[in-house]
Amino acid sequence: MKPVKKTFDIIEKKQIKPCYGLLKLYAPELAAGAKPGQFLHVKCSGTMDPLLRRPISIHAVQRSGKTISMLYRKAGRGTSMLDSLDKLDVMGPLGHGFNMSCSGTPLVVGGGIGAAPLYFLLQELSGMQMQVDVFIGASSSEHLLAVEDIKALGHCVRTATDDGSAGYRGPVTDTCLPYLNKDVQVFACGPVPMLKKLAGDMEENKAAGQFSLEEKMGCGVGACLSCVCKTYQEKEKEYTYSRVCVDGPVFSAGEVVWK
Amino acid sequence: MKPVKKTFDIIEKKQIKPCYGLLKLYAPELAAGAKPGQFLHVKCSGTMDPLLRRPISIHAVQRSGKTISMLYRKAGRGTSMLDSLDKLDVMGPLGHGFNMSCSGTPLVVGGGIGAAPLYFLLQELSGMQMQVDVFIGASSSEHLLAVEDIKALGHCVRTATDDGSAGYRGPVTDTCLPYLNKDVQVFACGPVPMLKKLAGDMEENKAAGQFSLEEKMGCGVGACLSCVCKTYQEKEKEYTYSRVCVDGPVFSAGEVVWK
Amino acid sequence: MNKNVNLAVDIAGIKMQNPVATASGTFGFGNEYADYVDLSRLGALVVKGTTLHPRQGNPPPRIEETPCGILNAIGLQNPGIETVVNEILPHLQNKNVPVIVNISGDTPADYAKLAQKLNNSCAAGIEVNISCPNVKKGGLQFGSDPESAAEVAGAVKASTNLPVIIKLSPNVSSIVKVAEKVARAGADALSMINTLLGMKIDINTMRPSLGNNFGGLSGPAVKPVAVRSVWQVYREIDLPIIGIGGITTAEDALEFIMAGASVVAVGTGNFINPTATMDIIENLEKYLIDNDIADIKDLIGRAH
Amino acid sequence: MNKNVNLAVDIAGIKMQNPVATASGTFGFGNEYADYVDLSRLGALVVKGTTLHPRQGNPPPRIEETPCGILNAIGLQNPGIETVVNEILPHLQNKNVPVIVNISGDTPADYAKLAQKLNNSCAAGIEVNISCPNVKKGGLQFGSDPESAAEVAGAVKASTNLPVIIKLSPNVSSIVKVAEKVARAGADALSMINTLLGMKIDINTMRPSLGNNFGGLSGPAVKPVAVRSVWQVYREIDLPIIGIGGITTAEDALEFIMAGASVVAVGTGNFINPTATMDIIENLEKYLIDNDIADIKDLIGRAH
Ligand SMILES: Cc1cc2nc3c(=O)[nH]c(=O)nc-3n(C[C@H](O)[C@H](O)[C@H](O)COP(=O)(O)OP(=O)(O)OC[C@H]3O[C@@H](n4cnc5c(N)ncnc54)[C@H](O)[C@@H]3O)c2cc1C
Ligand SMILES: Cc1cc2nc3c(=O)[nH]c(=O)nc-3n(C[C@H](O)[C@H](O)[C@H](O)COP(=O)(O)OP(=O)(O)OC[C@H]3O[C@@H](n4cnc5c(N)ncnc54)[C@H](O)[C@@H]3O)c2cc1C
Ligand SMILES: Cc1cc2nc3c(=O)[nH]c(=O)nc-3n(C[C@H](O)[C@H](O)[C@H](O)COP(=O)(O)O)c2cc1C
Ligand SMILES: Cc1cc2nc3c(=O)[nH]c(=O)nc-3n(C[C@H](O)[C@H](O)[C@H](O)COP(=O)(O)O)c2cc1C
Ligand code: FES
Ligand code: FES
Repeated sequence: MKPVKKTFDIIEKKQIKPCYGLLKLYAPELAAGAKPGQFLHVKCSGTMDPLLRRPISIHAVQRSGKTISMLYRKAGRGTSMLDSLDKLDVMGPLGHGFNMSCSGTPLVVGGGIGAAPLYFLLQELSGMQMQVDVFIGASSSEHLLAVEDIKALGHCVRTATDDGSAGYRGPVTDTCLPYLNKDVQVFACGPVPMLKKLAGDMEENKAAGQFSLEEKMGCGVGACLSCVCKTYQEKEKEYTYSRVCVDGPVFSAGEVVWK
Repeated sequence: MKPVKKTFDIIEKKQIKPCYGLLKLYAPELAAGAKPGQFLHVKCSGTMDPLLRRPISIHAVQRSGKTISMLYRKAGRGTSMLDSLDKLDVMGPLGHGFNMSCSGTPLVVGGGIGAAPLYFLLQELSGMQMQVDVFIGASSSEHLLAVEDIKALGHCVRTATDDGSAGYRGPVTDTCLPYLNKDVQVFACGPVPMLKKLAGDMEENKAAGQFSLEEKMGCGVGACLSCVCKTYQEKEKEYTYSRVCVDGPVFSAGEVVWK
Repeated sequence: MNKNVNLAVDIAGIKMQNPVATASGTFGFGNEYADYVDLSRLGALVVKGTTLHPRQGNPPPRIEETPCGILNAIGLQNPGIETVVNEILPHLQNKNVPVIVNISGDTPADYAKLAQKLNNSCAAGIEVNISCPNVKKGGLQFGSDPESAAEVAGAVKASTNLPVIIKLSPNVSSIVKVAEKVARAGADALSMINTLLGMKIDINTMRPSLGNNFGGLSGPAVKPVAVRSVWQVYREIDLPIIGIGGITTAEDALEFIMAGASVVAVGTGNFINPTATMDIIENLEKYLIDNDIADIKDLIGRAH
Repeated sequence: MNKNVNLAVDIAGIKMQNPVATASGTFGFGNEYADYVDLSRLGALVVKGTTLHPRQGNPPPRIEETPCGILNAIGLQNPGIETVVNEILPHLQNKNVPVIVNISGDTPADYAKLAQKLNNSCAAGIEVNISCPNVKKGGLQFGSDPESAAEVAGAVKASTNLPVIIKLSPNVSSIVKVAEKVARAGADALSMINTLLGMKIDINTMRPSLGNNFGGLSGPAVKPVAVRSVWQVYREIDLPIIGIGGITTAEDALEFIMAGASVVAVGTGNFINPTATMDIIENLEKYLIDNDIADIKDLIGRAH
C-alpha cells in the first residue's frame, strides 16, 4: 500500500516487561495493507523536543479488529514518552519488508527487541499454514520477548539468554547454528553483533536469508540519506551506502558489509 | 516565606470558561506562607519545549485544605499544556506582593485575567473583616472572571464589559472613576492600557495605590534582568529599570513610567 | 477560500506560484515525498546537492538529534551531475514545478563546469552551495571567505544563463560582507542559511557521535540565527532572498518574509511533518485572507 | 557516596572544588539564587557583566523564548565597577567561592581600567567579554576580529595580576583564529561560547520582538555549536577552557569536558532549573563513582 501520514487512536497500551511497552492502534488501512518487516515513523511528542520521528516496526496485525500493534523498548527519551499518548502521529507503512516468496524453509532468528517485527512475519507464515523453527535470544529472561505469543501461533520456539535465566545459556546464534544449511531461508532481526555472527555462520553453511537492520533516521522516505548502511552491490561490483528506510530495512544477508 | 523549588501534586483541574483553567495544588507550605500578589514560576512541560517557566499568580489559598489555586488564561503554548499535567514543578512564592498595611480604604480594580491575583487579596481583606468595592472588567462576559467568587466573600462587585454583554458597557476605569479620591488605596491588576488610564485618573484624583505588572521573565529571582519595567525612583530622582520578578510584581502606582 | 489573494512570487526570473520551496538535501529529488506532497503545488523544488562526480558520502552515523535540531553529516552523497541532468531532471519536467539544482564543488572551476552542464537541462535555476560544512576540501572555506565566495559566484555566473542563487553560510563573522561581495560578482539571488557547524559527543563511547565528527546544525533551534541573517542582508543588499532555517509552520514562514525573504524553503521541517510545505502554503493563504492582505509580496521586509 | 573521587580542577591558577561554574549574566551576583543554591558548593561564581560606569540597559522586552533556547537583549544593565568592587564583592567574600568578574568595555583602554580596578578587590579572576551582541559600540567588533580581540586581551593582561579569561564569540568565521591571537596576547584561559546573534519577529506587530531588535541566542539550542567550538579550540590552543552553552545536565557537562573543557558554566539552564548547578555537581560525582574514574581531570579532552 501507499504510505499515509495520519494520526491514529491508541486503543490499548500495555507494559510488557519493566522496560517494554505495547501499543495497539485502530488503523484499518495499515491492518489491511502493511507487510511484515515494514515500519512506522512515529512522533513521540506533540512538541519539538524530541524533534525527530522514531522508527518502530509493525509487531502484529489484527486484520479482523482492524488494529495493528507495536512492541517497543523504552530506549531513550522518545520511546519513554509513548506511554503517555492517546493518539499517535504516524507515517507508514514504510520500507521494504521481508520477501516471503523466497525459496527455502523459513528459519526465524531474533535477538532482544528484534523479536518485534518477527512476530508479524510469523503471523503471516502461520496464515500460509507454515510452522517454522524460531530462535529467540536476549541478555536475560527479562528481555526475552514475544515467546509465548509465537508459540501460540503454533511455531516451535527455542530460547537462549546470555545469563542462562531462560533457555540455553549463551548466544542465540549457537542455538540456530545446527539448522543452517543451503535449504533454509533465514529471517533475522537483532543487534549488530548477533547479525554479524549469524551472517558468518550462514555464509559458512551456504544458508541464504534476510536481515532487518536499524539506523538513525531523518525523513524515513529516502530523501535525506541519513540512515545508510554499507552494502555490496553484486551487479555493480562495488560498495555503496544504501538507505535503511527505503532500500531496507530488510536486506539480503549477503549484501550487508559489516564494520 | 523563603521560596521553594518543588513539584506539587495537582489535586483538581477545572475548565472555567472556554479559555480559562483553574489548577489546585496540594502545597501546605505555600498555603501557609504565600502573600497576595506573589506568583509561582511554573514549568509547563517536562521537555525543553517550551523552555522557560511561566509566571502565574497565586489566585486563592485554602489554608484549611493546605491547597492553593491558580487561575490561568490559555494564552499560548505553555499555558495550554497545563491541562495535561498531574504534577507541577514550581518555584515560589516569588516577588513582593501587595502591601496590605497601607493607609486608605481598599478599592480593587481588575481587568481580564488581572482578576486572578486580586481574589487572593480579597480573601485576605475578608479575613481582616473588610468589605470593599471591587470593579472587574473584561472585553466580554466570556472573559469576566472570579466575579461570583468575590461576591461570595462578601465584597461589593461592579462589572464592566467592552461589548456590554455584562454590567456596564465600557471600560472598567469608567466605573471606578467616581470612587477615586485621596482616601482610597487602589489595588489593581490588568492590561497595560487599563492600568495606564487608571494611573492618570488616580493622579488627577490624588488616589494612591498599587499595581501588579507583567513582563516576560527568565529567572524569576532577580538574576537575569530580563523582566524590567521603567520606574521613577523618587529618592534618586531618575528613571531606572526595575525587575518585575523581585522589585515587583506589585509597584506603587506613581512609580511606574508608562510608554 | 475563494477570496482572491495572490501568493505568487518571482525570484531572479523564476516564477513561483507561491513562496514555499524545499531546502536542498532534505527533499531528495522530490519523488521521495510524492506520497505526501503534490509536487506541482510547490513554489519550487530545490533538489539534493550535486557534484561533478558521483559521491559516496560520509560513513554513518550521519544524523544526530539535538535540542530542537539535528546535526547531519551526509557528505554530499549524490549520483553526480551527469546522472542528474540525463536521468533525474527529465523525469521532473512533467511535475510542473520549477526545479532548482543545488551544486557543490572543490574549486571555482568545478562550479563553472557544473553550471555549464545545467545550461541545456530543464533546471529553472542554480543554487550554489558554498557553505557545506560536511566536505573537507572546498566547501566551508568558500563560504567563510568573502573573496572566494565571490570567485565562485563569478565563475558560475560566467558559465550559465540560468538564474544564479548563492547559498550563504552562517559560520561567518559578517554574513553581510559575504553577501555584498557575492552580489557584486553577479549573483541573482541569495539563499540563507546553510547549517551551523556543530558537534555532539557520545558520552558512552567518549567519541564524537557522527561518523564525520562534525555536522551541520539545522531545524527550529537555528531559526533565530536565520531570521537575523535574512534581516541583516535585506537591509544592505538589493537581491531577493530565499529564507531557510528551522521553518515548520506558516508563522515561521511569515517571520522570514517580514524579515525580508521573498521565498522560504523548508528543510528539517519535512522530516517532522512530511506535509509541512503543503500546510504552510495553505495557512499562508488563510493568513492573507484573514488579514485582508491581497498580495504576499506586500509582506516582504515589512518588519524593517 | 563515600568512594573517593576528585572533582577539583585548577584553571589559570584559580582553584575550584569542582568544575561547575555559573555563566555571567544569568546568575546575577549570586545572592539572587541563594534560596536554591549553596553558593559555597559552586566551583566558581561568574558574576554579571560589569562596565566602567553604571548602565541602564536596553528597553524591554529583553527576553524572548525560541525553540529550546532564548534570545536576550539585556544590554549590560549593571551598577558599574565602583559599586561592584566596593559594595558587592566584599559581601561575596565570606561565601567561600572563587568569584570571577566579567567585564565589558567600549575601548581597550576601558578594559584596562576595569582590570586595574579589580586588582585590589577580592575577585579570583577576570572574564573578559569581548563578544556581547547587545551593545552597539565595542562589544561585537572586538570579538569578531582576531586583531582587536588580541588588543583587548593584551590591554587587560598588562593591567592586572589576576588570571585573565577571554570569553569568545561564536559569531566568527574561525573561532580558532581568534583563540590563537588572544592566546599569544597573554590570555590565561578561554571561555566559550557567548551567545549567537539572533532575532525574532512578532508577526502580529510585524516588528522585531525585542526592544533592541537583535538578541543573543543561548540555551540547549546552541549546545552543538558550543561543543564544536570547545573541541576545535582544544585541539589547537594550549589554554584551559571554560565550556558554556546550553548545559542543563551532568551529561551535557560531560560532553563539554570530553570535548576539552576543564570547567563548565551553566547559564540559561539556571532559569529552567534553579538547582541545575547543584544537580550537575552531584551527578558528575556519581558518574565518576559509577564508572570508576578517580579524577575528573582524566576526562578532559577524552573525545579527541
Ligand atoms: C526500521 C526500524 C525498526 C525498528 N523497530 C523497532 C521496534 O519495533 N521496537 C523498538 O523498540 N525499537 C525499534 N527500533 C529502534 C527504535 O527506533 C529506537 O529504539 C528508538 O528510535 C529510540 O528512540 P529514543 O528516543 O527512545 O532513544 P534515544 O537514544 O534518545 O534516541 C536518540 C536518537 O537516536 C535514534 N535512535 C536511537 N536508537 C536507535 C535505533 N536502534 N535505531 C534507529 N534509531 C535509533 C532515535 O530515533 C533518535 O533520533 C527500530 C529501528 C529501525 C531503524
Ligand atoms: C507576575 C505575573 C503574574 C501572572 N499571573 C498570571 C495569572 O495568574 N494567570 C494568567 O493566566 N496569567 C498570568 N500571567 C501571565 C502569564 O505569565 C502568561 O500568560 C504566560 O506566560 C503565557 O505563556 P504561554 O506559553 O501560554 O504564551 P506564549 O505567548 O506562547 O509565551 C511565550 C513567552 O512569552 C511569555 N509571556 C507571554 N505573555 C506574557 C505575559 N502576559 N506576562 C509575562 N510573560 C508572558 C511567556 O512566559 C513565554 O516566555 C502573569 C504574568 C506575570 C509576569
Ligand atoms: C540532511 C540534510 C542534508 C542537506 N544537504 C544539503 C545540500 O546538499 N546542499 C545544501 O546547500 N544544503 C544542504 N542542507 C542544508 C539545508 O538545505 C538547509 O539550508 C538547512 O538544513 C537549514 O534549514 P532547515 O533548518 O529548515 O533544515 C542539508 C540539510 C540537511 C538537514
Ligand atoms: C540573560 C543573559 C545575560 C547574559 N549576560 C552576559 C554578560 O553580561 N556577560 C557575558 O559575558 N555573557 C553574558 N551572557 C552569556 C552567557 O554567559 C553565556 O555565555 C550564554 O548564555 C551561553 O550559555 P547558556 O546557553 O548556558 O546560557 C548572558 C546570557 C543571558 C541568557
Ligand atoms: S531516513 Fe532519510 S533517507 Fe532514510
Ligand atoms: S526574570 Fe530574571 S530578573 Fe526578573
